[in-house]
Amino acid sequence: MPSAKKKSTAKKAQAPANAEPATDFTGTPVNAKLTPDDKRGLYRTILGIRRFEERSLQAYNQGKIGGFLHLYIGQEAVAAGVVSLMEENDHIITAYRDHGHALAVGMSMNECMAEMFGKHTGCSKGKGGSMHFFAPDKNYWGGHGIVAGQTPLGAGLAFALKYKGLKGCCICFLGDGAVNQGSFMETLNLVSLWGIPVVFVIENNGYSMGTSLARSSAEANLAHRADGFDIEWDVCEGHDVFEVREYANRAMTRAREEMKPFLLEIRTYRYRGHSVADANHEKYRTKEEIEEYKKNKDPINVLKAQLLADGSLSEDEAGKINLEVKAEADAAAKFAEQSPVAPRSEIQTDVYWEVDNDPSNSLKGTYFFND
Amino acid sequence: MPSAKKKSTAKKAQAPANAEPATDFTGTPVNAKLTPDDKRGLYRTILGIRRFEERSLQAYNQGKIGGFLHLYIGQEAVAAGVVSLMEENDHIITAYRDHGHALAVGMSMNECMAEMFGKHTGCSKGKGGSMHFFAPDKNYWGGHGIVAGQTPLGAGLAFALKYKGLKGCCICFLGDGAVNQGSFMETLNLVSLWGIPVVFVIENNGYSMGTSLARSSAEANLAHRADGFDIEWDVCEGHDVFEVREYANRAMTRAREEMKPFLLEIRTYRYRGHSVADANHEKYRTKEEIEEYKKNKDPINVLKAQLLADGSLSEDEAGKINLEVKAEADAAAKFAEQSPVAPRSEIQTDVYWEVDNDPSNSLKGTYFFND
Amino acid sequence: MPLITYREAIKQALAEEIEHDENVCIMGEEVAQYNGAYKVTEGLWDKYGDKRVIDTPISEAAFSGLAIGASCLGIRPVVEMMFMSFSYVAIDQLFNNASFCRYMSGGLMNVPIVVRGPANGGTNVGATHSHTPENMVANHPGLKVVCPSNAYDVKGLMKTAIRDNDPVFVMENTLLYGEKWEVPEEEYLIELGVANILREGNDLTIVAHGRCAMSALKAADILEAQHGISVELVDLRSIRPLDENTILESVKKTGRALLVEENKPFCGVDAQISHLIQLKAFDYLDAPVHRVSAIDAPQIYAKALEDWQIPNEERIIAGALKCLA
Amino acid sequence: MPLITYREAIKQALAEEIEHDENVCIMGEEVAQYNGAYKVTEGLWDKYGDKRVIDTPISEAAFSGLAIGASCLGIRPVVEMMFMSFSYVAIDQLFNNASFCRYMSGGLMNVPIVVRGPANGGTNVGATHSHTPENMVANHPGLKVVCPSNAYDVKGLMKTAIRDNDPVFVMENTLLYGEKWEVPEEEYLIELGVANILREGNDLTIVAHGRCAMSALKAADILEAQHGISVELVDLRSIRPLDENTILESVKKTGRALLVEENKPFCGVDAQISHLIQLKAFDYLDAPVHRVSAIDAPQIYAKALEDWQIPNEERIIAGALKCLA
Ligand SMILES: Cc1ncc(C[n+]2csc(CCOP(=O)(O)OP(=O)(O)O)c2C)c(N)n1
Ligand SMILES: Cc1ncc(C[n+]2csc(CCOP(=O)(O)OP(=O)(O)O)c2C)c(N)n1
Ligand SMILES: [Mg+2]
Ligand SMILES: [Mg+2]
Repeated sequence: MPSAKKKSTAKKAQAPANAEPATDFTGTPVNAKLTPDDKRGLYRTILGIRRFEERSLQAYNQGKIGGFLHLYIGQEAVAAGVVSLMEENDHIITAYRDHGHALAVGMSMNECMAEMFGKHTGCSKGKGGSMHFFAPDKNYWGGHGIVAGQTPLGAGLAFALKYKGLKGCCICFLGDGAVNQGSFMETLNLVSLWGIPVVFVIENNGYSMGTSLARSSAEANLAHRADGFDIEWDVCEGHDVFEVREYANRAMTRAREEMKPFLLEIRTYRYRGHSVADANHEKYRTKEEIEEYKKNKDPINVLKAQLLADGSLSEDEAGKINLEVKAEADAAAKFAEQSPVAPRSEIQTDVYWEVDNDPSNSLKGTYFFND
Repeated sequence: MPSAKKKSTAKKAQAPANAEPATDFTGTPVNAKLTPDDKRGLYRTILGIRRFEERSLQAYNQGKIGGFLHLYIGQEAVAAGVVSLMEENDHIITAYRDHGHALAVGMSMNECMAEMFGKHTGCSKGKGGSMHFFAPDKNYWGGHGIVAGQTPLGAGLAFALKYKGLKGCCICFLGDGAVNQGSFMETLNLVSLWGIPVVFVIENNGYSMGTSLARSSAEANLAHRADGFDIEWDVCEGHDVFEVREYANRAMTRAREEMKPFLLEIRTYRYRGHSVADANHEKYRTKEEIEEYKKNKDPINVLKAQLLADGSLSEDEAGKINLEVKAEADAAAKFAEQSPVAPRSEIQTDVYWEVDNDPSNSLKGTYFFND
Repeated sequence: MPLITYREAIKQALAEEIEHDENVCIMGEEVAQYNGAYKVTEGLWDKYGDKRVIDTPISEAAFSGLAIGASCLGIRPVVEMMFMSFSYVAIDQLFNNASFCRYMSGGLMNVPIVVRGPANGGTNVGATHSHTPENMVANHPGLKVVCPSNAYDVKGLMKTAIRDNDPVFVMENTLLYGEKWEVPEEEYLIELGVANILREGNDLTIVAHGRCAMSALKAADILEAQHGISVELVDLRSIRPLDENTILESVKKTGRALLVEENKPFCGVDAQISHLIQLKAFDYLDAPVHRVSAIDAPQIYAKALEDWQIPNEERIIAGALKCLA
Repeated sequence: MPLITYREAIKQALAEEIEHDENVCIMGEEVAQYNGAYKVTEGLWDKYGDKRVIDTPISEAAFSGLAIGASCLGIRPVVEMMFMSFSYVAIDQLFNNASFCRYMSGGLMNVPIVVRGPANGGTNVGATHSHTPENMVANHPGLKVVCPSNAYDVKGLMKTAIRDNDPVFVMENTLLYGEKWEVPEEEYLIELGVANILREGNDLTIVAHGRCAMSALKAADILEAQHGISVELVDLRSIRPLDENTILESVKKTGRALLVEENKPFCGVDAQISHLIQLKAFDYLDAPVHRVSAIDAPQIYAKALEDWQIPNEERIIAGALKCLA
C-alpha cells in the first residue's frame, strides 16, 4: 500500500564534511589556550570534588549526614569542564546530584559540608541539605530535588539574560532519567520557540536509580529528541575534561552568540549507587561495567595522564594537590562537626522575603498559623 | 572546528520506493471494500455532525446552551473516517471538541444536545456539558477539558487491551496546541517503551485558540516529534474521508497487529472560532484562508462529489439525508428543551461509585462535608 | 470617582506596573495578540509590545517555571493562568519551586512572581474548569494569596502583589470581570493582610472572600430588611497573610460567625478560619461557627444546579439563620 | 499473632490482592526489578513477573493517567508514588481525571485505582520531599484517602482500597516501614470510614492520623503517668470518608479536643476536624479545640530542627496541657 514518505530534518551541530570522530581534544582552540596553571586548576577541581565526596560519604556512614547523599563520583569532569567555561553573565543550575557543580563554581567545602551536616553555617543554613546547595553570588542557582524541576528554572534564568540584553547563557544540567518528565519536554519547545540561550546538559550516566537507559527511554539517543523541537544538539564523552570543554564551548558560544538553546548529551558514569542508600547497585549493573569505567575512563586518571604528558603537572605536584584537597575536605568535616545547629526560631525564617526584611510598609496580617 | 556528525534515525511509516504522493484514496483496499451503503453512511455521519452543530450553535445563541461550545465544523471527516474503522475492541477518547466523535460512534443527537442544555436526559445527566460526552458502551471515553489531559488516559485504555490480551487499539485525539503539554510527551515515551497499541491522532487545525502553529510549536512538523521516542508516524490531509481512512487504517492495523503506538498528524481546519465565545477569529487568520478551505476542502462537498462521481449517491438522496439529519437535530433541540433539569439532589450523586451503588459492605463514615 | 470594571481595574494595574518597572512583564496563553481569553490584557501588547506582553504555548509547567527562574535575576513576571484551574498541570513548579526556593537556599534567593487568573465556578464550564485553589496555595508556606472581591481591591492588591518580593497568587473571578465599582484615578496600593469591613453590624459576623463577599453583601441587606439581623461583613481580601485581628474583633462583638466561600468544604479556607475563631474567640461565641461553601461534589455543568451549588444569597441567608437559631 | 513490619504488611496486602484478582497490577518507579525504593514491593516482581509488577520511567503524570485509563476497562492498578510528594507533577491527572471522570460522565464510569506511597516528613530530606497532601486529596470530592498508622491497619485498608471501586490514596510513612505490629495470618479487610479508638480516656480527646497517632499514643501514656490526664485517642485511619461519629462521641464525653497531624496548619485536615467538632459538639466543649501540626514553614532539612518541626511527644504534651489549662 502506498505511503507518504517523510524526511525528518535533523538539526544537529554541523561537523566539517568527512571529519573523523576526534579523540584528542587537548589541542582544540578552547583547550590550547589553557595555561599550565589553568590545567592544574582543573585537576584540583576534579580531585577536590572527589575527595570532598569521599569525606562526606565517611560522614554519612558515621551518621553525621542524614537524608540523601547522591554522590557525583565518576562524573567530576563534566561539572568541572563546563563550569570552567563560564563567563560573567553565565548562570548554572542542576539537580540533586549537585556537589560537583557547587565546588566547581567555587563554593567552599566548609559551607557545603556544613550544609549536609544540617548546620547553621551551611550554605543554606542547614535548611536545604545535600540536594539544595545554592550560591547566587556565583551564579549558581541550586541544587533541586524534584526530577527535571530545575529545567524550566534554567530556561527562566536564560530568559532573564535575554530580557536584560546581557550576553550570556544558562547551563542547566539534568540526568538521563529526567528527560522523561513533562516539564523538561515542555521547556524544550518553549526555549526553541523563543530563542532562549540555555544549554541543557544531559549527564547521561546510563541509569536513573536502578533503571538503565534502555528501560526508561524508548529512543536511546536522548539528544535526538531535540530534533522534534528544532534544537541543535550534540553528544560527547564526559570522562575527558578537554572533550567536555570542547563540546560545551561550542554549545555555550552558540547560545550566547545566536541566542539559541542547545541540547548537549554527555556520556558519563557514576561509580556509586544512586544515593548512598542504594547499596545494591551491583544488582542492576555488573561489577565489570563499573570496573571497566574506573580503569579506563576515570576522569582523574585521564586528566592526570594528559597533564603529566604535556608537562603541566608533575607527579610531585599531583601528590601535593591531592594532599591539599584531602586536608581541605577533612577540615570541612571538622568545621561542619563543630558548627552549631540553627536555633529553633530559624525554622520560620527565610520563608518570606518580606517578613525577613521587615520592609518599610510594615507587615500586616498573620503569616504563620500554628496554634 | 571539528564536530561529531549525528544522524537521526527517523522512523516514519515506510512507503514503497519512489511512490508518488497519492491524491485519490477511494480505491485503496480499505476504501474499495466499502459498499454504497457504507459510503452513504459516512456521508450521513459527516453531514449529521455539521447539522447537529449548526443547531447547537443556534441554541447557544438563544442562550439555551451555556459555558463553552467548541464546534468541530470543518473537521468532520477526521472523526467520521477514523471511527468508521473501529473494531470491537477498539476504543476512542478525545478532548473538549468532542461532538463529532460522539456522533460518529453512534451517540444519539438527543442525549448529546440535552447534555449541552444541562438536562437530566443528557448523556452525562447534565453534569459534564459540551466538553464531556461519554459513551463507554460504545467504547467512547470522553470528552476531556484539560488540554492533553486525555492522552495518558488513552494510553491506559490501550494498556488495558494489551493486559487483557485483546486485539484492539485506542485512538486518542488531541489538538496541535496540545502537543506542548508535558503529559502528552511523557506518554509518547511511555507507550513506545512499553509497546502500547495507541494511535495518537493530532487533529492539526493550525490554531490553538488564537495562536497559529508557528507561534506554539518550534518544529512545525509535529508528527516528527515521534522520532525522538522511536514511534512511527505519518501525516495526511483531513478533508477527504477516504484519505483519513487510508492513513488511519494503516496506523490502527499496525497498532493492533504489532502492539505498537503510532502518531498520525491529520491536517484539518475549523471554520468557526475556537469556541463560540471566540467571535474575533478573523483577527488571527484571514477571511481568505477560511474561505479557501471552505471552498476547496469542505469535507461534505468533497465527499459528496466523490459519491456522486462513483454513483453511490444521487443528488436526491443527498438532499434527503440532509433533511433527515436536519430534522434529527431539530428534534434533538426540542427534546433537550423539553427535558427536565436534574433535581438538586443529583448534585451529589455520581461522585463515588460505592455511594451510588450502596454495596453490601454498607458504607461507613461521612462522604460529603457541607454544614 | 470613575466607575470601572473589575477587568479594567486589573488592566490598569498591569499597565501601571509595566510603566513603573521595566522588569515587569506579562506572560500566558493568548495574553498578547489575542488580548487575553477574557480580554483582561486587552491593548497591552499593542502598547507595550513583544518584550513586555508574551504569548506562551500551552505549557503551564514550563512557563511558570520559566517565570520563577527569570525572577531570580530580577525579572518580575506576572503569569496569567487562563483559568487558575490550569495551574493543576504546574503544581510542582508553583508549590515546590516558587514556594520553597527561598527557604531551601537559606534565604539567598526570593521569587517575586505573580500568578493571576480566574478561580471560580458559576460559569457553567464543569468540574475541571472551576477550581478555587486558594486553600491549597495558602497551605504552602512561602506562597501568598489574595482573592479580591471588587475592582478597587483587585487594582490595589494586584499592584502590591507585583511589587511584593515573594510569590503572590491573585485569584480573580470571571463573573466579576464585567462588574463595575468606583476606582480612584490616583495611584494607590492595598497592603496584603488587611481585611475590609464591607458592612458593620452587631448580630452576626459573615466572613467571605472573593465574589462570595459580594453575594454576602446582598444577603446581608436582605437579612437586615427581612429578618432584622444586623450583619457585619468581613471581606478577607487576603488569605495569606490573613488579617486575624479584624475577624476576631468582629466575632467578639457579634458572638456569631458565618463563613462563606466557594471552596469545596473539606479543608477549604473557611475550615481554617473556623478553627481560628473557635480557638481565639471561644468565650465570645454564642453559637457554633457555620459555613456555606460549594456543595460538596465536583462542579456540575448544568447552570441551574451550579447556581445552587456555589453559595448564593438564598443559601447564605439560610446559613445565617442557622447561626442565629 | 505474628509481629510484622508495616512494610511487610503492605507487601502482604499487595501480594494477596495480586493473587485475588488478575486485574490487580502494581506500577511505579523502581517497584519491580529494584524491589522498590523502600523495598515495599520486594520479591513481588520475582514472583509475579513483568505483567503484574511494572517499572515505569520518571513520568508520574503519564503513568498515573495511564493507570486511570486502564482502570476504565477493569484493570485495578496500584500506582506507587516513590514519595507522595512526587504526585505534585501529576496533580492534574489525579485531581481532575481520577476524581471527576465519574461525575462528568454522569456515573457511566468509575476509576478503581489506588495511589500509594509515603507521605511524611521526619526523614531529613527537605521541603520538596516531605509533603503530606492528604488535605488536598480530601478537598477533592471523588477521591478517598486513608492514612494508616500501623501495620494492621495498613494491610486491611490497602486491601479494601484495592477492592474499592473509587480512587483511593493510601498515605504511608517511611518512618513506620520498619516498625512492627501484630497482624493476623488470616485474611481481613478494614472498612474505609471507620476510626479506631487506640486508647480510652475521659479528660481529653486526641484525634490524630498516620504516624502522629503513634506519637500521640506515647504522649498519652506520659500525660496519664505524669499529669494524671486520661486521654482518649482517636486514630482516624480514613480521612475521606471520615468517621465523624467516633470523633464526636469521644469529644462529647471528654469535652476537650487536641488535633495532631503532620500537615502544615493552614487548611490541614485538622482545620476541617476542628470545624466539625465546634459545629457538632459545640455545647459539649469545655475549651477550644487545639491543634499541633507541623511548624508552619517549608520542611527544614536539619534533622534536629525537623524533629521539632513535625509533631513530637513533647509538643503533643504541651498542646494537651493547653487544652486543659
Ligand atoms: C518527580 C520526581 N520523581 C521521582 C523522583 C525520585 N528520584 C530522584 S532521582 C531519580 C533518578 C533520576 O535519574 P537521572 O535523571 O538519570 O539522574 P542521576 O540520578 O543519574 O544523576 C528518581 C527517580 C524525584 N525526585 N522527582
Ligand atoms: C492545561 C490547559 N491549559 C489551557 C487550556 C485552555 N484551552 C482550552 S483549548 C485550548 C487550545 C487548544 O488548541 P488545540 O490543542 O490546537 O485544539 P483545538 O482547540 O484546535 O481543537 C486552550 C489553550 C486548557 N483547557 N487546559
Ligand atoms: Mg542518570
Ligand atoms: Mg488546534
